[in-house]
Amino acid sequence: MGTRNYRRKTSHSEHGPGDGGRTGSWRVERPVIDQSLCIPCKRNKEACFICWLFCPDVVISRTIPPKIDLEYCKGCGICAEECPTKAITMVDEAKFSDEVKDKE
Amino acid sequence: MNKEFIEIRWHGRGGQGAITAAKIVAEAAFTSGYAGVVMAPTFGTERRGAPVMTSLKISREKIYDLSPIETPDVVVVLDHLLLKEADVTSGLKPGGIIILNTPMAFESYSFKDYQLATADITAISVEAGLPHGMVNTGIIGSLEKAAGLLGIDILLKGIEEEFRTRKPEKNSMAARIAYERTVAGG
Amino acid sequence: MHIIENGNVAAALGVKLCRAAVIAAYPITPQTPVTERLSEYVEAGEMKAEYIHVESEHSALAVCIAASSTGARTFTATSSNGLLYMHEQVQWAAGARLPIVMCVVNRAISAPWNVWNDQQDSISQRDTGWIQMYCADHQQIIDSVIKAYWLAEKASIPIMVCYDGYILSHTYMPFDVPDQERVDAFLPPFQPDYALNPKEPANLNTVTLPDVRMDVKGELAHGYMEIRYLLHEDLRKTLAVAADAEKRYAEIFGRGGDPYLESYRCDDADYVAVGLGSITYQLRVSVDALRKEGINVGVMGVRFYRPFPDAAIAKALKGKKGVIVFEKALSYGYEGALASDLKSALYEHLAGTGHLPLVQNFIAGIGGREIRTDDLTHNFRAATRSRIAKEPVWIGLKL
Amino acid sequence: MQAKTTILSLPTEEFVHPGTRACTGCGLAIAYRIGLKALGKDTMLIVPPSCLTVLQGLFPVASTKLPCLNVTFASTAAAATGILATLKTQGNQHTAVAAWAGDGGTSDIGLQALSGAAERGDNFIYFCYDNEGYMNTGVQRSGTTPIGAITANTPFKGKLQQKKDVPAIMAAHNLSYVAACSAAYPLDLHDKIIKCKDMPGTKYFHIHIPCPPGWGYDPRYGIKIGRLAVETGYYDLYEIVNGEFKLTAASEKLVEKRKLVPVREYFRAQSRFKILTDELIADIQNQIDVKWAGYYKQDE
Repeated sequence: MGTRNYRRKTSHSEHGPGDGGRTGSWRVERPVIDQSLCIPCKRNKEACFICWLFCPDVVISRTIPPKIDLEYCKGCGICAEECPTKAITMVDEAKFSDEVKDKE
Repeated sequence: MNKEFIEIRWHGRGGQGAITAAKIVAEAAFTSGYAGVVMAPTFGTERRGAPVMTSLKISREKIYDLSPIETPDVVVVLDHLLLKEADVTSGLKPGGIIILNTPMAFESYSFKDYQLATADITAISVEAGLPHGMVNTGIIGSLEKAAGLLGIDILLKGIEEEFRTRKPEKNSMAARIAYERTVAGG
Repeated sequence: MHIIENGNVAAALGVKLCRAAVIAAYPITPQTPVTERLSEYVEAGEMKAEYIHVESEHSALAVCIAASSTGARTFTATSSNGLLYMHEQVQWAAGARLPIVMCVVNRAISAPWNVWNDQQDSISQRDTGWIQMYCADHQQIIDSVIKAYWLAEKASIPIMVCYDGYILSHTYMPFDVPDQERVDAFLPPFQPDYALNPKEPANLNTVTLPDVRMDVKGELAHGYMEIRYLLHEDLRKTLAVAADAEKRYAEIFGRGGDPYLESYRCDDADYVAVGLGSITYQLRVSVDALRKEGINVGVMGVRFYRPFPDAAIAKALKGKKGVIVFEKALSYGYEGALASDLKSALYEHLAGTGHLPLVQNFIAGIGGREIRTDDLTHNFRAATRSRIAKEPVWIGLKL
Repeated sequence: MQAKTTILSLPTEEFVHPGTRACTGCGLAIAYRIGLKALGKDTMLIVPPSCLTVLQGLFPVASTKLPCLNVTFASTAAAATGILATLKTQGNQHTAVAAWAGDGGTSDIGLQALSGAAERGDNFIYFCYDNEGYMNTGVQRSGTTPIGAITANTPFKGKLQQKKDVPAIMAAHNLSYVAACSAAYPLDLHDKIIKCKDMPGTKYFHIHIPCPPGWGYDPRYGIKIGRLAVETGYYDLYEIVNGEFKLTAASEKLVEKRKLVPVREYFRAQSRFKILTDELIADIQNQIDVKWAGYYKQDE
């Protein structure tokens, strides 16, 4: 009794990734970045990052080159659609073997 | 009158201060050693000017029955016009006391089986320096004169305490004058 | 110090003494004077609290829920339809385990409109997971409010302090107002195990699954069912905590007794009247009258209705010839809720012992219908002579 | 004057974890993520039942790194009041309080509490993320569903009534700040939050949120559709600062351009509008033109 175990007696959540599981499994298509077209990669300095801005799932890093966390990327394709240089293409997941999928 | 258990019913109008008057008497009774004091206003949708009732029960022992008074020992009527609107003697014990604020002469009333006490509290209060229509402190003087419950001094003290920020001396003066001028008879 | 005031002021003074930090309320008769009085204390600087003028009762409890979740001692009060309008928040506060104290100034519920007293409002909230206390006079109101904060915060369970509208809320009588120092000694500042804050972020009361689930540290967390079970279990355990509260209160304030039941001339009684609130004090007058007639009767007020003190009740009523339940509410389509609960407790503890009393049920004072003491006495007497009816009997019904 | 947020100046700290339960391509996830960046670490959130309830995690895992109180559907703004009152008693003047509710939770069931809090002038930011329907319960009509939209409970005829103008209702409370934003313009959202953070009283944000399952489009086009709503003049980005109305960002630029994309293109991109007749589209186009003629006039 008392308040000692209070937290265990309520719906008290603490934060962490993957509440929805490994949401990368939701993906039908995978975004693939062509670094030869990607603006920050080409200029080798911080620039553009539109893919990072619009990513609903916080899976694209604001780095050179931008990296996509495939464990959680749901494959919505917004990054591909919004990329001003069409550096990102959505590729059918079926083309990647499980082995490759895990490595990425 | 049995002074172990006294029931007083107050008839006034909404806004006239019957509750405050009853509360002053209740506090004086409690201070005088009555352990049981219960004051219950009319329950419901009180509106300014409409007739209202307040029950005051005073007992030597704690009161457990909070139901309204059915057979009062005393009724206090703050406005003589209420006699036409309400059955103020309803349930009044034989020989019970009616305290009436009225500009009319004592002789113009006749209540069989009851003792009447009258005073023109409205005029007395103005004389004491209160605004016209403030009668709830003056009437306490008449009540004490007619019923002789607690002694006038403790009531005057109670009035001054209750009205400590609102003309305490004038209010107690109204009660003192009323105490002196109340006409009581059999 | 003894003062003469009405029941609503007794409640407000209790809240002030307990140093509630956030008060939210919406006007409804006959509760309004409680929170009006609190607004006076706050505006005059006599009480340090945030007073929130909400736009509904639903929001009044919402403010208390959020404030309590952030670590404040909170208070609200309501009556009747106001309580019904809060209903989902009432349930929420219990499920979130927030020690909110709320006065319910008992009033009939609509339709049709009625502003007078009965207890259908709080009885309708019986199953919400709150502790329910019922008061019979002003001393119990102020004492119950103070005890309620201690108990609520010990148990992490909200409490309704219920008292009869008008009959107690607007009636003046003397009662003792405890000293601030002693209340402070009784009731330490509210220190919740967790209060919302950015340094230690948590997400409270989100969707909780039917089954258990792993948390971020890899430990198994409860499912919805476990959380609700624990509310029930703790509510049952609160009976013991209430006894502690009563004991501590008596030590510090010199007042107290049985935490759950208030019995009058019951020990040698053959028949015992049972009820909630001020009617149980009125029944004392009937008991005295019937005793003079040679009928051995007593009366027992149930002060603690949820959690239900079933064992204490069964113990007190064991071997009585009859139990007569006087109620100001009912479970429409059956009988008074208290009568049902009593029967259940008696059956559970006394079935087969040969000491099972007969239970009869009277319904009285619905929608403020005046309860005459003579009528109570008359019906009480009749119920000691024979079984009047299987169905609950409505006292004073003019059909 | 406050410098405009750019992608490069946008704070890099994230307050939402990856792997939420939000639908693929969720517009809310974008607005929420950027909105939290503007609000910052020292913020407490209030969330009523809505898509965000699901997005921010199911017990015992939270997807958001900020403290968050889930509350009943109708009580969002009142809960903000309760938190603010407590912060005051604790002498805390720095922590921001922000409510995030959906359009149903704002325009319908939550309006009374919101109006109450706004009238009291409680100091917090209220975000209504408007995906134009009860999406979390399976796409039913709400007060802000636009005319003509098919939903699960306006299945054949579409909604027959106009969208409720909640920002106008909130502006009528004489708030210090009211803003209309879109998930397609996250930097504008960021700018506006930064701008109003220290303004007194209640601040109201209305955010247009493209919703792939509710609106009927391929998730990849979410930003494009949000942008089309603005470029057609159908949904405007603006702010009302102490009663002063001003178009912002792309909407402001449209005034200079004096050229709107025909609204038909916006409707065509979404299956929820598939039953819109040419007549109704013409009627809506006319309403837009009248509205914009007013903007142009003000600009002259």
